[in-house]
Amino acid sequence: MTTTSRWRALTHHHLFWPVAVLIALLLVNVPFTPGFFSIDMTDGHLYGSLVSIVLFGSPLILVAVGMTLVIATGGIDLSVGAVVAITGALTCSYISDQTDQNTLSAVFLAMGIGLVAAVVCGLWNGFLVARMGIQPIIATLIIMVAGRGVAQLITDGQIITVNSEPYKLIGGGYWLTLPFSVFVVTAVVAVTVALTRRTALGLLVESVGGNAEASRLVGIRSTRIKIMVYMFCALCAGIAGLMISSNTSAADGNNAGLWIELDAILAVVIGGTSLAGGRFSIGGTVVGALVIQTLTTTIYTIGVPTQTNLVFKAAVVIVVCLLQSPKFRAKVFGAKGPEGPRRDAAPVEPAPAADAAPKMEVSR
Amino acid sequence: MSATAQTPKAAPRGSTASRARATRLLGDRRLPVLVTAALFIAMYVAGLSRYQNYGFGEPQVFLNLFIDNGYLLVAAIGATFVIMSGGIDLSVGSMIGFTTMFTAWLVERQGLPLLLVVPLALAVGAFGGFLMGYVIHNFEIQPFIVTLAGLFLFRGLCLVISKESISINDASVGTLAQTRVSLGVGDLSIGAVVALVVLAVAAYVLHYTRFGRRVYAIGGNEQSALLMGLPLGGTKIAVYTVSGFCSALAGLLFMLYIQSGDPLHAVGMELDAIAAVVIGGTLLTGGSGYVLGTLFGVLVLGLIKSVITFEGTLSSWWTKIATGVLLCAFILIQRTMTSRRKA
Amino acid sequence: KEDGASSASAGSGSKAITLGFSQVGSESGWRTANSDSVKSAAKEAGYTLKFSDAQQKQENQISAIRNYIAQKVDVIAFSPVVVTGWDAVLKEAKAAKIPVVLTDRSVETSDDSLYVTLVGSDFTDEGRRAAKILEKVLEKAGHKGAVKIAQLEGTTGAAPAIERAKGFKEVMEADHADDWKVVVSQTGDFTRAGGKQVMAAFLQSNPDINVLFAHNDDMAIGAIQSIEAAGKKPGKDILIVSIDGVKDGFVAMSEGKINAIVECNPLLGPQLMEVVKKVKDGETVERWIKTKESDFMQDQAKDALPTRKY
Amino acid sequence: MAEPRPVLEMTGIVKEFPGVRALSGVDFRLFPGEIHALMGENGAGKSTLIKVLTGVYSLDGGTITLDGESVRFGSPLQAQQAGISTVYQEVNLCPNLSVAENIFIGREPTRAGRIQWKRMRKEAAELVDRLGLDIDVAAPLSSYPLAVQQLVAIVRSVGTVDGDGAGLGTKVLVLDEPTSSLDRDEVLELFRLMRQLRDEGVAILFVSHFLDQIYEVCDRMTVLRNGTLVGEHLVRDLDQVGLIELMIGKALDQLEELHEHQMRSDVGETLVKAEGLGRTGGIAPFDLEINKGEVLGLAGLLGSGRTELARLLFGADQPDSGKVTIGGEQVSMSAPNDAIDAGVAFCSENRKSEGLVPDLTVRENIILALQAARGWTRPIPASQRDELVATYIKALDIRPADPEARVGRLSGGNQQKVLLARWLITQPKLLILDEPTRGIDIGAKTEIQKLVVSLSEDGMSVLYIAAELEEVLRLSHTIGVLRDRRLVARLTNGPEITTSKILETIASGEHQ
Ligand SMILES: Nc1ncnc2c1ncn2[C@@H]1O[C@H](COP(=O)(O)OP(=O)(O)OP(=O)(O)O)[C@@H](O)[C@H]1O
Ligand SMILES: Nc1ncnc2c1ncn2[C@@H]1O[C@H](COP(=O)(O)OP(=O)(O)OP(=O)(O)O)[C@@H](O)[C@H]1O
Ligand SMILES: [Mg+2]
Ligand SMILES: [Mg+2]
Repeated sequence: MTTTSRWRALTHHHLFWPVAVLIALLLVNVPFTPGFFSIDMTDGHLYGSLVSIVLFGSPLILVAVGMTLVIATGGIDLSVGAVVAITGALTCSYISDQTDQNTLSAVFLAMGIGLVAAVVCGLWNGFLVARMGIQPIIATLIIMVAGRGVAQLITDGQIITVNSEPYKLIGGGYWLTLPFSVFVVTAVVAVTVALTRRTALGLLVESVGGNAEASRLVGIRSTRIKIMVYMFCALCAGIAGLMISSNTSAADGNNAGLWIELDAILAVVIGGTSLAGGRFSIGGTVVGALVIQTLTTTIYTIGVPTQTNLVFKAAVVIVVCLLQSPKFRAKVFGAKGPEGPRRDAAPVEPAPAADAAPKMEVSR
Repeated sequence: MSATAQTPKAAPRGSTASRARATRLLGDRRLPVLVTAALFIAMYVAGLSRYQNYGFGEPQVFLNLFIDNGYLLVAAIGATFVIMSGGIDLSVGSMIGFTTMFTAWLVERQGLPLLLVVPLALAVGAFGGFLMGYVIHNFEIQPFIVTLAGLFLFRGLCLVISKESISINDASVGTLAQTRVSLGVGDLSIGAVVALVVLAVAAYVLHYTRFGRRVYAIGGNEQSALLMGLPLGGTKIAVYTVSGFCSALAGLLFMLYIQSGDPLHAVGMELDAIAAVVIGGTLLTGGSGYVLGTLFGVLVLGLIKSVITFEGTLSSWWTKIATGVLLCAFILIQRTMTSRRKA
Repeated sequence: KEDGASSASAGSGSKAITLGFSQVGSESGWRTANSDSVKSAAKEAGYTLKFSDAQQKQENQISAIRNYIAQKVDVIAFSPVVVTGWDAVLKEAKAAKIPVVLTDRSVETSDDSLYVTLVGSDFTDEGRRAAKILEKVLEKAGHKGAVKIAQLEGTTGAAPAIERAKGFKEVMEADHADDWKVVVSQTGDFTRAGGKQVMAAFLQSNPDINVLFAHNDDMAIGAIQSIEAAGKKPGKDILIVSIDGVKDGFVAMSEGKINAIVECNPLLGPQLMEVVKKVKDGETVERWIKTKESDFMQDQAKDALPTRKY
Repeated sequence: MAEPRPVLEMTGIVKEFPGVRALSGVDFRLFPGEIHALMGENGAGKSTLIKVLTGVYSLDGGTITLDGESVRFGSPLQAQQAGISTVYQEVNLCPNLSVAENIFIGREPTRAGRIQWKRMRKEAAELVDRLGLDIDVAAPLSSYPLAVQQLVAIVRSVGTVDGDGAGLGTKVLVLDEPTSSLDRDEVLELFRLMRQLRDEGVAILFVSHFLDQIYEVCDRMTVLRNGTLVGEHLVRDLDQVGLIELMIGKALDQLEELHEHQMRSDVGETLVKAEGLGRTGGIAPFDLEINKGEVLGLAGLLGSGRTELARLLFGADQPDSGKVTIGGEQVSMSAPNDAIDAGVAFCSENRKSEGLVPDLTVRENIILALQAARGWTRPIPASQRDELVATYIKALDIRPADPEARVGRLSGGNQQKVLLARWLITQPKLLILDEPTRGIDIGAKTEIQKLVVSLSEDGMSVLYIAAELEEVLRLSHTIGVLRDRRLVARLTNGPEITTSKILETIASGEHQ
């Protein structure tokens, strides 16, 4: 294979542009923070900017991974932020009621309670969307509004602080010198990939999102699948909620996970999944979430004045999206984008490289 | 090849017309709007019986729904256009906030006359919408993302103008804000009147102009609309321009309503607008719905708010929970009432 | 029918005062403590309290106030979400002859008669007090040389964030123009998570920071965790001053991790009820009734801790 | 016919898709006042040529000359404005709008910018009437079956040509497989219209896989094979055999025709029994029995309820009355799953909206039904799956023979084959085929019909619906006749049954 064709294949990979943007963003930091890429050993764990990006980005990755599946079915879940808050609130309020907050069993029980609550929220969302046929934005808006109220009800509007070493581990602790959250995220992503690509779930989800009526007529039990997916999404949000509250050892019913749904959706889209449903890419979502977290960190480190944070963020989002758009690339760089019908097939052509997307199915 | 014999015509379909009428009634697209309207009235009556001793029954309380939600109505009408065309606009809230800030800054800090600032603000809003539409159409980027960038951008620009809120002391703004149009039983503010006019214009545009029908067509099936030779790009861009314009107008009404510009005004209002549109029976997938439904959607949201204020004893989180529960109850009832029809 | 309405409310208690109170929201523990204080004080005083939460939206607050006017409450009190834009609704209240009391912060109006009084503190002053107390902290720590300050701001655009920063800057520019410098300043959204994340980034880009000024305790608490993760000692390597005085802040201070806290007291319920009574009875009250607040240094933390209620 | 200057001339047209060269240097010309057939197998490039012409796809090479002027359209709108009116292969209308609006959108009658709804409905009703259609033009398009939608699309494009002054000066009318779901009556009506337009000087480009139709109306034809031009001929110069040979590129003898009728030889035991099954607004309650290994064909005019009947048997719509037993057990029929579990498969006539998932690959689309039946926890082992897919791609000659190709990118006929493969793979007891040969070229059509015969010989029952009566007649053991959404007769196939006999039955509507 010639180098040019290899290069072509590379640029046509569906992760090429998200990864390129991620790298570019990381590089932007270097002039401002010379030691940006350095990683030291501090107090027996790794320490450095890259480590904090992963550490602080973990909850977002989790939420976005769950969101990816929901979006693949053609839905959307606005309630994840509220679920984050509820889970954290329940777990922390249970732990803080214990006399000995360090007992493992109590911590596990607390986390169990929190996650069950999250899954119940997901079940409710799934029920409304799949069973009642309510439009996802509205169905999940209900928990988005009421859920935060519930979280505040649980915490009594206060921040609940816990002093539990084992609980602190999930979101703020280190294991084998790495942030423990890295392991959690890896595990969840691995489980998700296995669940969707080693079983037929991924195919069925994409089918439901790609053409709901056709899926019904081939006998896919889309109600069940949708409910499952919303439950899974809520579970991911729940784990993220544990992480966020564990990270600061406190549950903040008011602010935990505020607006995380928008960042998660953004991550999913940057990762190349179309909001219209259908094809999805978990790998893309992980990269997308890292892009957003890096962007946040960059804003903090390069000294953007607070009032221009959002303008900066908007600019980056626009640039990322434009770069991902084959039409834009064709117009600006004159390169011939992956040729396709101008508007053929699916109503919304899942952006760019989807054509050349490597198949993520079970087989090679 | 079939026999060349002339095939017999199907016997006159006697029942066709009546059957078609029956299915039309059941599958009527107006049904969701009617249901929303009916539920709104039911809710209002329920409120009446519960809070009648607190003055809920006064006509002015009803009119206040329009006064207090006029700006939301205008924003939601813009959102209706976008949603009807199968898109979505998340920049509404930011655009409103930006407009309040922009006008306040121009009027108060730069001393420009209101007469100049108002068209300027509307033009800026429309232009913002135009830009988003342009990007969405020409680079084929999903509207959700483009308008999300718009959300960040306009909110950011608010803060760039000033981090602090700017109060508007301009006399003409004050007069405008306090002008009331009397209706006999009560009165309406300028904002409410403007909103109702916008509603009427929008209804006319959507139902009696080619542009309006194109919006429906695109929402029904974008690909087909293109193949049918409709100006897809122009319409899409126009729709976002309309939304931008409506958001800016809503921003002006909002500014009249609270006479100040603040960088944190109208945070999250896009969700209110979208919720109002959807509650009003418009499908987020586009192509189906009525702008009149949006009015009822807005009124329902407003009524939920008033009911909660009248209840008056709810603590902060119960307010949120109650809002969610009322919303949920409403949607579920609406859904069961409209889902009688078969696909 | 109007008679019916008014007689009904009159009948229900000609003595009990009906107070309409519109709260900003429930965005923080501070705010919740504030709401609780108002509610319990109203109960104690035997008032009928109409409480509403504006969820940080001015329009909600305005419509709440309109509703109170329609309900003909005796007194309206509210903590304004923003300073500007109240003229119209306050004029309506005035026209309906319902007195208005502000709590927590003031508003800008064209006409001073639109509200009777303000019960609350002053954010700008808190900023100033924070700067003053930082002087003491530096002195106590025996700090020499340049003071490189990292500032954790509140939510961008929110009044406490703007005014606290303003007050702090005022003192800094007046008294310490050459030795103090705010090297980084970024918003932490008043949250622990925000404080932690932003501080982690600060420590990377400006490892030589030696003072942290946080606009509230929660951000300081988050930042402390980042400082510790970076292997530094909060309260020693980096001196910390914050505002609010929530319980967890005092806990951190008693552990030596925060050097000083400027109190911003949310418990103004009882004061408010007194004022409401006076206003209802037509007595004259001061234009600005300041809440009782103090500043705490590390050595006072242990003693003050048990008294913290929220 | 004298040969004036061609109104449309396309030379050296090249169109490439990633991995596929759909058109390589095709020349095509169209004269005013002729009906010109564009012929070729599935995937030959017919639709692509049309879409390149009307600006749906961008051109990779070649020139287009319209009326002597070089043109290149950026969008269908521009093509339309330049006088090219098109009906695309898949019905491309807006299902949410009313029939009248679908006909008029973009050129609604207005007065002072205000749409005149009354006038529009009236004119639409007249236009629809001219094609012999009796439908409510105010009803949403989605309430009509595909065939009606296809007619509406034709009315729309034709409406631009004639009709009162609203005609936009159409010079070229392009019809890509407009007749795929139409029955004889509608086809004749369409042809009458086409001839009329031709005589008015309009140039018509017509695509169809029905050779008879080509020979009936066309004057000239251009044949494509694999994206290349094979030749341009006057219809009268080339006989059917010659044409087919040109299209497939080999001698015809490999393409044997199925001629004899299927006779009902052995009567298997009853497989499916429907009693009083019906749905208001859909189809009147009917009784039906299908035996094991039997092919039951449905005959009826457009909109007679064939599709409705099939959907009820499959549980795609919920019946209001009646019950269904399959293999002796009663099936609840509340959702397609129940029917599928009982061994029923349903290949919908509307492959675009009810069949395929365009974003998924050929392989994924093929295994979808099987996978759905197995549930998500039991994926089909990769090797087994690939083998199955490869077998069916080969058996049905799906082109390109790439299991990784996205289905949305396949030509219409090949999409239809994918849909068929999906259900064949599940080896159902009863296979419902609703217009399975829609849009399929003549070679593949024969293959599919052979397949049906062999399946039934292997014991599978088939419910067969086709627009072409001959097809039904040729394949079925038994023929159910529908009229006005009522099953009116049930005929056992035999030598005495002819198309005219069936048509008579339909006309008399006598009850069984
Ligand atoms: N959007 C596309 N992307 C990639 N390949 C395409 C696309 N559209 C068509 N093709 C390919 O181009 C070739 C020609 O397809 P086309 O639709 O023109 O065939 P056709 O002659 O109309 O066939 P049919 O009779 O089945 O409708 C096919 O191989 C098809 O797979
Ligand atoms: N000419 C017509 N007039 C009125 N209604 C019609 C007509 N043609 C079809 N319909 C519609 O036909 C539907 C039932 O048709 P169905 O799809 O079962 O017919 P079909 O025999 O399968 O026809 P097709 O050949 O179109 O598939 C009804 O919903 C009815 O509205
Ligand atoms: Mg074709
Ligand atoms: Mg049919």
